[in-house]
Amino acid sequence: MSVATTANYLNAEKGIKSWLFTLDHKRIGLMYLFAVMTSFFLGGVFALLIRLELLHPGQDFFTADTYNQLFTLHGAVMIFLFIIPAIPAALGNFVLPLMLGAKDVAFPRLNLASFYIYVVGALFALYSIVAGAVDTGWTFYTPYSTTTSTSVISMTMGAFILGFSSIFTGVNFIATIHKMRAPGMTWFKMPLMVWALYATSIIQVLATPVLGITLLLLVIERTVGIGIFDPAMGGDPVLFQHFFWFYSHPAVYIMVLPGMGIISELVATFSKKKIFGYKLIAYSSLGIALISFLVWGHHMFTSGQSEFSSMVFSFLTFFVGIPSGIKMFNWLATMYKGRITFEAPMLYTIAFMFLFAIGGFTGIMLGAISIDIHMHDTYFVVAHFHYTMMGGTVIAFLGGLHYWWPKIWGRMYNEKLAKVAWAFIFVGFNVTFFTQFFLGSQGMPRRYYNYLDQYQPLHMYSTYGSWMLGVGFLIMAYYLIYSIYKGPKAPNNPWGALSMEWQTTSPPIQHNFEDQPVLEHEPYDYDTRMVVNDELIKKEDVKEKEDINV
Amino acid sequence: MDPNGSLIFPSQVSTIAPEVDALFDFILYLSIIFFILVVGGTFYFAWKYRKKGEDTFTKDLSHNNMLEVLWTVIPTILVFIIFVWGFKSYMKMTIPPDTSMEIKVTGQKWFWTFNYAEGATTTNELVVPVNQPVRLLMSSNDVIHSFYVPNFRTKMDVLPNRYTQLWFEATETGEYNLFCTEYCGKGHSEMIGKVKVLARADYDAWLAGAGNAGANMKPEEFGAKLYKDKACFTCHSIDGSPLVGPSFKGIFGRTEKMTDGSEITADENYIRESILEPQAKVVQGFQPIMPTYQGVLKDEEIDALIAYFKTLK
Amino acid sequence: MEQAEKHPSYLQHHFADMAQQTDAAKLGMWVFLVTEVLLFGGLFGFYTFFRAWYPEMFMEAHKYLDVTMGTTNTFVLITSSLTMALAIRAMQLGKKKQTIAYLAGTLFFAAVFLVIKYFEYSHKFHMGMLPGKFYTFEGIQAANPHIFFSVYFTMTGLHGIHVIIGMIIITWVMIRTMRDEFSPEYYNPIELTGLYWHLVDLIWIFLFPLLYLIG
Amino acid sequence: MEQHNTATPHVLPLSLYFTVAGTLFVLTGITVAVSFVHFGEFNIIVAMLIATIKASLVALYFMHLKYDNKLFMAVFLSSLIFLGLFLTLTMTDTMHRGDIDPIKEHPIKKEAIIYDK
Ligand code: HEA
Ligand code: HEA
Ligand code: HEC
Ligand code: CUA
Ligand SMILES: [Cu+2]
Repeated sequence: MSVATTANYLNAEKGIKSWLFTLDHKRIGLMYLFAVMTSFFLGGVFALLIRLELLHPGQDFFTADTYNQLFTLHGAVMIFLFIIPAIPAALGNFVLPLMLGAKDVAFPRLNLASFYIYVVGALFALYSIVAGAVDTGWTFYTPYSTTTSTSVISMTMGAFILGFSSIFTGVNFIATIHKMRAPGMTWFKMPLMVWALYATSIIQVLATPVLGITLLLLVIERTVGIGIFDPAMGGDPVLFQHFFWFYSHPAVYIMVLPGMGIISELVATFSKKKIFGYKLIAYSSLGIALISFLVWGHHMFTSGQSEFSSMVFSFLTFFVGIPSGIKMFNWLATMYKGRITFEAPMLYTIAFMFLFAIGGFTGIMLGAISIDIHMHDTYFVVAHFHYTMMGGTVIAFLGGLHYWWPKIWGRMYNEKLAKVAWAFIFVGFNVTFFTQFFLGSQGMPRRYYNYLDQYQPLHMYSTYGSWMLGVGFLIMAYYLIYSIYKGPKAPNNPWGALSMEWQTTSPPIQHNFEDQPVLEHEPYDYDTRMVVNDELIKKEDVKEKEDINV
Repeated sequence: MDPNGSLIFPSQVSTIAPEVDALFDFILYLSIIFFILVVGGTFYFAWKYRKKGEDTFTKDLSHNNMLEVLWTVIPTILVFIIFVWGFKSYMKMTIPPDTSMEIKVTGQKWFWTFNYAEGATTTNELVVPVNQPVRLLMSSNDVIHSFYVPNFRTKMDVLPNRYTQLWFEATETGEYNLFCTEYCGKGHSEMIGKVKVLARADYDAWLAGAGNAGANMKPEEFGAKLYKDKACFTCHSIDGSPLVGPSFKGIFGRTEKMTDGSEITADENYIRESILEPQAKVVQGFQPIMPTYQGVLKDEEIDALIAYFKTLK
Repeated sequence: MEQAEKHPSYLQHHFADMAQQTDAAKLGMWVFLVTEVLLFGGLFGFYTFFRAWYPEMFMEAHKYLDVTMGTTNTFVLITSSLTMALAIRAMQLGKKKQTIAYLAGTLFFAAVFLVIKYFEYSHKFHMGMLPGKFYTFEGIQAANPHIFFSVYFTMTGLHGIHVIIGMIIITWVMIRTMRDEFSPEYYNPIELTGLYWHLVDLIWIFLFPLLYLIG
Repeated sequence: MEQHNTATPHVLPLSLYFTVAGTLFVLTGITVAVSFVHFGEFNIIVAMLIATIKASLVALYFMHLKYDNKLFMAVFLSSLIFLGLFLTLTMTDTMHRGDIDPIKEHPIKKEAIIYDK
């Protein structure tokens, strides 16, 4: 599979066992990558089926029950199986120790365990498809979820188990970042991706247990009938929503923060410029993580929670916009007077700026209570969260995937096809979801398999867009898989980046670095450092040369 | 799309709608400005500073306090304005005026029932006078539903065992869509109705007639109307195909097996019981999920339904 | 692996020295304890909200919990915490026999705790004070007393599960101690087990007054 | 990197452990005793106060927080802070439902359906 004649982590040990029992963070990261990509395609197929049914009003391909199961599975697979582990557990696992100049994460065995816990959780979730599929929506609202006859328990148990996988990744990363940094790498010399993963881990650790207990109680409620959430039993269904969103709002930042970390890396690397406002970006990650715990009630403005509560939550919601804005402005400023090139990762960066801005602004609209009353549970919300999750996180994930692809496999992908796929995805995405803003504001409720005729044209365009997306992803799947086998050999540092993961070979050797690396320059010192053809050029050394000047 | 509405919103039919739309427009314009600034800036820089020749070192521009303060403070001020504005309209939406008339709303799988103080009861059709504040006192009989009228820009969840309220004042006569927007299972997308806004006089006339609707109809015709109006059709077909519930085709006089093993022939009493106490005897092969129509259907309405069933051979 | 010569066997290859390894492990454990606190936190939330909604019911229902047994169990659990701490201390001083004895003591007290809990539970079951829809007891007048027992059983139940898990881990480190795997230089697993066990104690310290003493 | 201070174990004197355990016993006794006296609302405050003192003793001495890396203390406290935030913010709802319209404060039917039989 691998190119290099020298030993690396891919060919150092052979055989299926050497993968299944590996403690190497790179291999575990790859296994995660395989798992989350499979989940993404599975979720994507569900999405295409949803869109297919919505092409025309009335019942076309699926019954109401099947449709309800489809969007539940789409949501649950995309959230729990794909997007939460996507960046931290797959890409993060691979690059974090490399970026820190460490040999591995702090607890390699826990790392492997969390992968297998993920697998077990995934099996539970998949089992629920066979055992009569779930139809509650990914939000599992009671009392519907406690009364429906579908296999809610296996899906909730699956999500519960997946939660532990996520917790262990978080624990592992926190310890790794605190204790495993290379000599010389102080907190403010870490790459911003590491800061982002750190903030993400904090959320994972603090929020996920509450989801765990919530789902556990849901299971107990269904089996034993303890009645805490069931109004017929003296319980309160709105309480369930508080518990659920206390996790699930911070969870959306579990999704997007690592994405923002990737963007910070990409924007500096492809602008060859020192990142602008390093500290502010680092702090804003922590800021977002903190504030994200205070705003969950904005999902419940119409739920019957107290008016006072709505006021508090609406107020707090807006403060997430500030650190997010800070990041966007800083990325923009980083590009200023840079030397920008347009390989696929940079294209994804630009797409991210475009799409996440729309997602973010519509988030602000939803945060204003009076507007949310109208928009809640319509396609406006659906469009908002696809712009943030797909347009933000998934796009950043794809950017990161292309960026580290040569490091992971030691092979280059086909840049031309990558640009074509990018174009399909970017255009297809906007066609699919921009239309949904209009659908939503016109009043089209979500989770409807059948709708009034007046919404038909927009739904149709949305469906066409989803096909474009499908084509884009097929092209991508093709050239990425092709490159693993036949791609040209990648240099150690194809993008001329300065962070530590590029200072080892592509693919990295088994324990990452020959010797313990020591931080010699900061990750974004593009004003004094430059890498050309794997060769580090220092400004001090080239002063005399005329063509390389400032 | 609503022909009277704008590209973005359906037409404004309540007193609160213009206010919601105004705030939306405000944020929309702000967003466009910031979008041009950030994303336009991205495109501009990407083009302007694209790599033009040899590799070079770049400038050390790593921060600028003035700028950083600016892009922290300005958005903070703006979101503060948005918050206050949004909250003010929200309070207006929340507190009904004292002059409101009250209608009791019940949501259940998968239809709406409206009970008027004057005694009228309607299903899936809310009839209100124009320019009159109306307060809806809502609750659900099973899971959570949500009452949503896009033209009014108003929405509220309907919870089991708890009251929630919602008020509006319609400003134009006409017929408007009413959706259930909280996912409630199989019939969620069918749980839609109409809000009919009538001129005062028409409303009074309607109210007077609503009490004895069907008075000048043949019982089986009235029954057929009730079959549609009271949403029986969401679960029962008349063509013999079983939906959520058994078909009404040939129901009268049919002999059926119950889940407890007994056999019952559907006569007047049994049908009446099935409607008022559906869980008492459950037909084999079906879930006991039919809602009770106790308080929704009057005696003569049930009689009409039975008359109608008799015609379904 | 490749530099095995200068690495003691218990130092994993990816750490530079013992201090780094121990500190990382402890940090990891503390972060994990945070997740435990929040897991229980959800249940404490239920307690809080429902108590605020039904104060009289809580007041009345809590009288049916056995304060004597609860108090005894508190003493038992504190004692087990003490023996756990002493086990670690003994290993710090290299006293293997003492360590084993103290760990055995901890296990013993944990078992006593569970036995007492068993009697409490079976008494409740017998009286029909079961959670949720199985509740049949008729002695409590205030509305919805079954909620109190739902809260009681989920909280003490989850705590009980933690006690059982703790016992399994303690048994495991005890076996490893017997196999001479630990020394004053390396006793990290015992220390982490201790942290976990103390947390189980800590949670009980809050459960006890909330459930038994103030209703 | 943070300074490492675990190279040699920090052995605490036996007497300290016994003092702490003794104090915990005494406090348990006090809290049980106090519960039989009725201070009304005050009872819960006293009980929680004592529980907090007990918990702090366990954490500081048995769990060595007092002597270990201060980072651990911060980590542990963060869990309590976030739990506090969760409870407080949820109570902005549960305690204020009737603020505008009292009819929304209570369930329609007080008793659960399991008592209907
Ligand atoms: C990655 C995921 C992600 C992200 C990042 C966000 C980000 C935000 N979201 Fe979103 N959201 C979801 C995923 C996400 N969301 C999901 C999944 C749901 C629905 C779940 C369901 O019901 O199934 C949802 C639903 C949702 C709702 C509830 C809607 C409803 O159901 O009624 C609300 C309401 O406030 C909201 C708000 C916000 C806000 C304010 C942000 C902010 O963080 C955005 C901040 C960013 C910006 C504002 C842009 C950049 C800023 C500038 C350029 C500065 C200038 C800005 C200003 C002047 C304002 N979101
Ligand atoms: C990470 C999160 C994520 C992602 C990436 C997506 C991606 C997509 N989503 Fe999804 N979505 C959610 C999370 C996500 N979604 C959630 C949480 C909900 C709410 C669920 C609920 O209400 O409970 C939701 C709901 C939701 C709805 C609303 C359903 C409803 O309310 O009735 C719709 C409708 O259009 C939709 C569409 C899509 C589409 C078209 C994509 C596309 O972007 C998908 C693109 C991917 C592919 C196209 C797959 C790859 C390509 C192939 C496999 C091609 C080969 C195959 C063939 C051609 C057959 N999603
Ligand atoms: C939510 C779905 C639903 C709605 C709405 C509904 N039903 Fe039913 N109904 C059922 C189900 C399911 C059954 C079969 C189980 C049972 O007997 O309870 C049933 C059974 C019946 C029966 C007995 C049928 C038989 O074959 O024995 C009658 C009569 C009936 N319904 C009348 C009505 C009438 C009249 C209405 C409207 C006014 C109505 N139902 C609305 C679900 C529904
Ligand atoms: Cu009722 Cu959806
Ligand atoms: Cu949110």
